[in-house]
Amino acid sequence: MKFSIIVQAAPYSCQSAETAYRFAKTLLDTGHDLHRVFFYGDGVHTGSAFASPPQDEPNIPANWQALAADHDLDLVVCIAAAVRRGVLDDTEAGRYSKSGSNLAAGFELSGLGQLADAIAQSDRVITFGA
Amino acid sequence: MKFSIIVQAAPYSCQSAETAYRFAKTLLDTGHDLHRVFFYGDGVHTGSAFASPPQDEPNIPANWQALAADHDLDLVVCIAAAVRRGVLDDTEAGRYSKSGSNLAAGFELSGLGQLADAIAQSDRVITFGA
Amino acid sequence: MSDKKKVLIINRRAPYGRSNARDSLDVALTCGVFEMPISLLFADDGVFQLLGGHQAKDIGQKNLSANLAALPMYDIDQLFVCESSLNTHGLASDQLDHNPTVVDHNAIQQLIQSHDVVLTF
Amino acid sequence: MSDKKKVLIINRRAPYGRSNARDSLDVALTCGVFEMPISLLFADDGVFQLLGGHQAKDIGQKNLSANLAALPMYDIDQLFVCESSLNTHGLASDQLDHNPTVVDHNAIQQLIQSHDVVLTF
Amino acid sequence: MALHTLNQPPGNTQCLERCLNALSDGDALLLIEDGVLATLPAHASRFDAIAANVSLFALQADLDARGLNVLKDARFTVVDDGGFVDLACEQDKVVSWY
Amino acid sequence: MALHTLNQPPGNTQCLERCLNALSDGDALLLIEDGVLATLPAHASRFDAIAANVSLFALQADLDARGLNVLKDARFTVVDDGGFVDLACEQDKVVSWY
Repeated sequence: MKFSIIVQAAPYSCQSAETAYRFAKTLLDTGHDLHRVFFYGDGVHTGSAFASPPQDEPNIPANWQALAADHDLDLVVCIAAAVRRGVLDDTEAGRYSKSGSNLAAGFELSGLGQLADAIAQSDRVITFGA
Repeated sequence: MKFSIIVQAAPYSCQSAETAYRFAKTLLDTGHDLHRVFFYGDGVHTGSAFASPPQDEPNIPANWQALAADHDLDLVVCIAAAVRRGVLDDTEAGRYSKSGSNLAAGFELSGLGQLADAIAQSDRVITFGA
Repeated sequence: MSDKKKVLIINRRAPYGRSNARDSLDVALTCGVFEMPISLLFADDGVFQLLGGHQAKDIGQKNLSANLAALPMYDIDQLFVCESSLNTHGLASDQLDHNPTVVDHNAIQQLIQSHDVVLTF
Repeated sequence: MSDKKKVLIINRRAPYGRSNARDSLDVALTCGVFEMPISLLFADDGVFQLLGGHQAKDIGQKNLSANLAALPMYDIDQLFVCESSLNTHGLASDQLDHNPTVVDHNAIQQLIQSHDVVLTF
Repeated sequence: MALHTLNQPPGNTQCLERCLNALSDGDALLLIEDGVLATLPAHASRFDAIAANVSLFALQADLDARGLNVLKDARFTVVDDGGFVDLACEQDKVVSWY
Repeated sequence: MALHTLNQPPGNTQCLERCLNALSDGDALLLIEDGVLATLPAHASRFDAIAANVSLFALQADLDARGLNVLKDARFTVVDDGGFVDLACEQDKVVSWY
């Protein structure tokens, strides 16, 4: 079955961020498809390459990256939510004249149209809220 | 009267982040002292130099920077909360081998001891929560 | 878009205190651009999103009601409001903007069952 | 530290779902290091922070109760729990770790009045 | 038919009541995260008004984390993460209450 | 004596009740952000049990934002941001309910 997942929760503040990752990993492990993960609201911080949790705690951005590499996932970070919260790719960093970018590899910034498309293309859409 | 402020709310997600700024500006405008602002939990995102809100919306990190410049404020971002959430100064970026840093000028990373000190030194401590 | 899924968006949060209301509206308008059939249900503290007379400038935000006024331009006209939530807050439907249809718990169950995708904010 | 302010920390959130419980404990332990007198009140869903038998490994977190066990090392032994919150959840004080003192609403008002600084999580 | 997930503790009365009032015949309710605190017998009466053929579930890892496995009410069926995915497949849609 | 601030809407019953039960004689309560929704007359009875000499306030900018200036119950005194700072000074401490 083809799923899409919406993540609205910030890692380290809300358990939903971790639950969403576990749900994604489980559905992939059991043979389902994951069309897209759409990070919205504070969920955009999941795409931060600068997140540096202690060694003995889960690294949620790195976990998503590893899962994406194994399963060729589409990890979309809402561009409007991300830019105002300080999650930038190289293009946006240039547009706003910032010293660098911090979007982690494996994630991409895009618009809400990607969420509308995920709704249209998926058998199930599940939200992990904050 | 000498205040300290604890900010736990993320800008753009929680109104508290904006209320905290307004409270700080008002107390300074009316002749009180602001000993320290301590950003904790998701409040650490207030210290992001990469935040790029639309032109017609308040830029909360920039507003704090301007207030700090006018009043020589002590804006402390909790280092443990910040590092795991991807808010890094140059030192921490080096420690974790990241490509750059994103702590905005005028903010500094430090430990919870700065909060304990703020409690000890201030006449009033007020929390803006999420 | 391969498919015109019917989408129900449930708005349960008060406006301004958190960004949920605005985030929800952005999703609704985007789905409207893609011509997906959208219904909006306002319940719990979300009914305050429809109350008139907002003046949010002093808290550094834009009036939500102005944005809601854009819904008809995207052919989004299926607005519902929960009767028991109005009663809880002592509000009458004629105090609300945008002419929502008042619905009870049974009708809300039907809304959920009759849409293909349900999003909550 | 110029002054030994008495600090009351009120814990109202369930453990694990949000980071409030852990954030609060980190503040308490830090104040303990600075030898500030600390009291902790657990109320509402916060009473679950004291329930025994946590096994949080599978949700990628550390057991909060283990961290709470560090409190006595910092001479933090003033722990209180709200009686009405226990009743709401059908919990008895002997199901809780760390031997909190059970308090009613009047005693909670007194705790707030008798401390110099009150923090809430 | 829908799978409803609830991640709010029972102290968030408004969210729990909203979720319970939204349940239709044949739906499933899965308590996750702080939502599993509502499995305590003290909260059992809140679930009395829902339709008889609504199935009630609670997520294993969240019960374990909070020490509730031995305390929970018997009418909740415990599922692991695979069971969560299965429930989402069995029902037509997922409604998240948070 | 304490200034209590409450930023949660009345639908967060647990937070509102906790705050109201914590009020002592001479305290002040200031509703801010979504907390100002509790100034509606429909919620007036919730405030009946508090001590007679607890003062009730609501923040101007938040009432304006939500269109509540004309609807609010008369027992709430409206204060601006300067009034918020003044209240924090007049009371011994500030307790934030959120």
